[in-house]
Amino acid sequence: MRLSRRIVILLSACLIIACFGISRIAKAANEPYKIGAIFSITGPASWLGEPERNTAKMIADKVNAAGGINGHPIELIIYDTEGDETKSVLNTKKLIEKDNVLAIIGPSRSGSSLAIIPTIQEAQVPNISCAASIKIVQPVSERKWVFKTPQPDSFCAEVMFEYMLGKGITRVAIITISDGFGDSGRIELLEAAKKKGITIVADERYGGKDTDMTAQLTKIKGTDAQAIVNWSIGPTQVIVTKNVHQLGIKIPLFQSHGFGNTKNIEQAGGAAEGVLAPIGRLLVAERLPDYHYQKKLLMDYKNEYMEKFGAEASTFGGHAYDSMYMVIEALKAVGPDRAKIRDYLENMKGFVGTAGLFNFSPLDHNGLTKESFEMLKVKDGMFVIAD
Amino acid sequence: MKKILSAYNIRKEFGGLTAVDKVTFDVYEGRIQSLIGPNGAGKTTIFNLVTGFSPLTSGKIHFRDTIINKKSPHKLVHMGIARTFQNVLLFENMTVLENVMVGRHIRSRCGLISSAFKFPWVFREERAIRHKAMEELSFVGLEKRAGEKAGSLPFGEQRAVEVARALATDPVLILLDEPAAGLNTHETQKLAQLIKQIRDRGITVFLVEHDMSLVMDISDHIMVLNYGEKIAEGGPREIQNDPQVIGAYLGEEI
Amino acid sequence: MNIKNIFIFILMLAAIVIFPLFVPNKYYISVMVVVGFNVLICIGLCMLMGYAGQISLGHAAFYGLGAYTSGVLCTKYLFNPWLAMLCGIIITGGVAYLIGVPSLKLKGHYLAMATLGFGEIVFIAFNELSFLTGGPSGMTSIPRLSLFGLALNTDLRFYCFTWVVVLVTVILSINIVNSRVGRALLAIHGSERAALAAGVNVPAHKIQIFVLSAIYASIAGSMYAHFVTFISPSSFGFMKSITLVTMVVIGGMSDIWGACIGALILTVLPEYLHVFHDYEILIFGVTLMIIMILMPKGLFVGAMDGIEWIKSKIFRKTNEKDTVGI
Amino acid sequence: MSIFTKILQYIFTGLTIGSIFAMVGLGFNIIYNATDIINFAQGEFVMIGGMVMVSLTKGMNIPMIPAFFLTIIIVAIVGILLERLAINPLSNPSIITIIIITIGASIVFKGLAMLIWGKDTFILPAFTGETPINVGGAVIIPQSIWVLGITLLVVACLAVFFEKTLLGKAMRACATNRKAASLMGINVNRMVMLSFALSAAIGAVSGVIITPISLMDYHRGTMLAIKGFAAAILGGLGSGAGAVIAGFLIGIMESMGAGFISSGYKDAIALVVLLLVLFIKPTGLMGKSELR
Repeated sequence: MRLSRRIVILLSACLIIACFGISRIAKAANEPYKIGAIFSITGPASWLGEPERNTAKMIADKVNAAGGINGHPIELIIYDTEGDETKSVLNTKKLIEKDNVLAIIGPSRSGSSLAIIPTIQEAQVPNISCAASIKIVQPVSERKWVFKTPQPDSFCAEVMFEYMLGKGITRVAIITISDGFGDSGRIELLEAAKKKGITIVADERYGGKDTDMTAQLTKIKGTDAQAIVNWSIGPTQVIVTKNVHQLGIKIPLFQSHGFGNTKNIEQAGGAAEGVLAPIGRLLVAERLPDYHYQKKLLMDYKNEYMEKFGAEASTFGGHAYDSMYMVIEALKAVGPDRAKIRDYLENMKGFVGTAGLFNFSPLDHNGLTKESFEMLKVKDGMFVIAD
Repeated sequence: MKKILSAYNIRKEFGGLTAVDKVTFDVYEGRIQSLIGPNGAGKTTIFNLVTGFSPLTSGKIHFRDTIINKKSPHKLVHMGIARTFQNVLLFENMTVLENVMVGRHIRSRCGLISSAFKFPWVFREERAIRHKAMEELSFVGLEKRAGEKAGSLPFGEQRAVEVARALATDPVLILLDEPAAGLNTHETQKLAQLIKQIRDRGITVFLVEHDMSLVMDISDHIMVLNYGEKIAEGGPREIQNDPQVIGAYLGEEI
Repeated sequence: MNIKNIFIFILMLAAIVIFPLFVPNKYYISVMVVVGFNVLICIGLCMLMGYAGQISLGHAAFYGLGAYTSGVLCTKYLFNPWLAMLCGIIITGGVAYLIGVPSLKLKGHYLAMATLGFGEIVFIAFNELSFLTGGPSGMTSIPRLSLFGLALNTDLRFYCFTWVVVLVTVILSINIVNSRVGRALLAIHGSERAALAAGVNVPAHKIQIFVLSAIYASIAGSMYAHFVTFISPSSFGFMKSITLVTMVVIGGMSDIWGACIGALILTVLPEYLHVFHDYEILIFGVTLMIIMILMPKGLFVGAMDGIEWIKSKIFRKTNEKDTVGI
Repeated sequence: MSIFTKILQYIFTGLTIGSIFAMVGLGFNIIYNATDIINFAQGEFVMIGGMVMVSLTKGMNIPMIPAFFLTIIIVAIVGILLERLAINPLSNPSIITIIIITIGASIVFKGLAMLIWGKDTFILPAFTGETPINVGGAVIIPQSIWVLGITLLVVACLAVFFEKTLLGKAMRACATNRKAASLMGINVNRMVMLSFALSAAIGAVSGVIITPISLMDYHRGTMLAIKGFAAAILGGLGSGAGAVIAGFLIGIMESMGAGFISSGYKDAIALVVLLLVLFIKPTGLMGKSELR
């Protein structure tokens, strides 16, 4: 009786596993160019990895459908880091040693990105990170093989404070998430504040799985702050936004560039009204003038993504978009050679991407300027360019 | 005769309920001394107090010349007090021999580090432990069962293993908590033999038992407990004729 | 060591020597290095859980303490890595002692919660003490180890180093569990009251093995820090503790070899589950549950029982007792 | 802002988050009482509750109230399935085996939720608007009142159920002595199944009421399980009242800790208190001693 039930469970499990196994059929191709990617597709930062993976896949399919790079199809190999550093390092090694890829894009998170740098440097494989922290590409002397596409946190902090100064705001409360992203943001905020002459009157933190930040915000409410800056990615941004609204805090709320997803506005409901955030132009592509150098590219990406996945594109996917096309361009120019790809990337100038205009140099492996950010404001449930 | 254990005015409360109330008694060396009384009289509680398994509320217990009120059980074993349990507590996942070998723990010294590196004296000590454990097993007549899992033995033999384990600690005083419970007549007879043999080895036996014929048969001295208080004390004959004891046991067979 | 242990040990030794010769690419060497770390922790955890019967849902904290002590001392105070590793052992052992003394008085689920809570507190400390630990972004450029002037800078060298450590640990641990101390631990697992009555100093032995298992985890942590050269708190959180316990239980916690096999399987399994993409988590969970339902004592013990069962079928021994876990 | 207002605000916040810890802790206790099992998938019931409610109201446009009850039924069925497929086949499992199995179950639920609902975060509209209510300078949002009220209602219903109804008494009998209960003609097997259904249902209720405040994604369950477990242990296993009080206590300690000491260490503060309580009283605030 007991035995038979256990056998049934065992058999059904085997069946499930077998079904999945069969559905995988390998396809052979003519000298493909192998590009590796590691994103945090599952786990606590899956909202980053998901659009990144989708975008990378979409581009690979598109290029392959158009005949590949100089006739060579792209073979895109994607691994999931689950947001975990050990897995990131192992997956990087796997891409380099097992799959023998020409370049690696990702990971999604700053922590993972920093973790894989020693491996990347040692194996000498070009890597274009999709994570924010500026530490990933600095100092360049120790980051010879590492590039990154997202705007650095320091720009975000500076753009924010410059905007505030323009509005006469000098006393600011900051509230950050305690993970790699928030931590890096917090450091940049404190530094930029010093540089720009802004006083930080409160410095609060919260955990990535917290469901209520009222306590921290109550503390902030008791200060004489003229503005609040929240620095996080994911659902916590929405909760902070709602809590600020609920507590009846009237001073403006600034969010980091992690706010770059229209879903956030939708979920925060009315509370998001008036929220300010420096973000890449992807979210306001429709409202850019036609002559803007990014307009066509952004609109194309947005429409394609919507068509293929039925969801709004986010700036995170955009980082993967930029990384992919950079590698593709390099491959087109110099062919399958890791060192040559790196050299090509380092000297790439005037590359138009979703984040802005990239001008790499041996001293700058990010290549963006503050211009790549636009201060956006939520108005009537949409992002508009703030005045 | 020398006192080996003496309790003075010991008292135990469990959340306001008095289980043992101001009991004073002595156990003399080289005897079989029994503690009897109706169910719930506080016999096992006294055993737990003596062996350090539960702390006294008040009073004093001397073992030879030392006050042992606050000593932990393993220290008392080291001093020479061993015990068995009413409902037999064996390490069922270990073999019979291993069970008895655990009893040698307190008389051996090899620690974590010497065990890990298997220094030569570890082998020597281990051999001695095994030898002594086998001796105790044959003493209780179970040398043939040494390799079997303790949990698979019949109940009577499990009890014997427990006694062997207690003996392996080299005790001077052994406390047996209802050793005859659950045994048949034949087994009880063997047990009586065994207890006498233990005494003949020079080990004092302190016994809690319900089987009156066994108690009367082997005891040198008997103490009677009722509702946590000592009501009588003396040789088997005296006790059998004590009106207070008969009163306490009214309804129960003596 | 008895014949079974010697046999399995030789098998393991052979596998470790042969593996790098036939491995298709270097990547699998680094996977095996990580397997080595997990095996190391799981051996300690197995002695704690399987032998002494004490649960711990906070062992990732000890792993992290080892890693962070090495990381901090080597990068901030420029210690020699070996000295830092030793400091890690001392600090972790000390912390384990301090938390173990009150915690190990607790039983069952209460002990589980206490260790879980301790693990979380340490995890929060890693995040918050950013002046030391670099906070949530972690710390980079931890130096590599070198042994007798030979830098352990390739995966293969680190592989050899790791597995030598593991093999030595295995021998020591098997000696321990088959000794007077191991017997005492099993006794505690069986019945604490009976162990006390037999003269076993129960609290001291529990603490001792708790500290020892913490030290194993600390060594693994230090090695991890020097291998990956980057550490951040997220590698040492609650989920890591759970994974470690799962490894030990799935492998079979009543045997050191079970813990080793559990660590191997649960580290390597995700590599293969990868082909299932988004179904990976689901299949992983289902696999866990099925193993536990079918073989509650774990794979190794289950397999051993299976071998016994087959033997008894072949030789038609008189005792027809059903020893199989199913 | 006066210190009084601040304290009041922290208490409101603490009670709101504490309600959920209390509910999860209560769920732990119901199963524990009937079976001696700690079900680490308890947090997943909350997550599934929230997600199912989102699907029913937003995807299928079912009105709030019927959707609410439908959600409870669906999640209760999930609970029954868990018990029948994973717990029932075991004979005499150890604590640790059960912990691994229920953790395995929580991984499975997480994986399924990811496949069904994707990786996005979802939200439900508040039951009665979002306009905050001002109390002595502090604000409380209507949804918090709902959360608190429903938590207390659930506690009251459970108390009545266990004290007054035959079924509840039978379940309690199982808790005290399984063998005796089965000798009395109580179907222990069915009681165990019922306890899973009941605690899953409570999980579903908390999922539905908390989603408008804290949002919900497939990844949320683990943390809730840890906090709920902490509440159950702090209160003392087996004591429903203990779990509820402990849940509120943890919530308030967290919000006070974040407000007055350090927001980074707020979880640590609650945990340190928990550890200290255990070290002084090894069976929690209101617990009886645990067998084993």
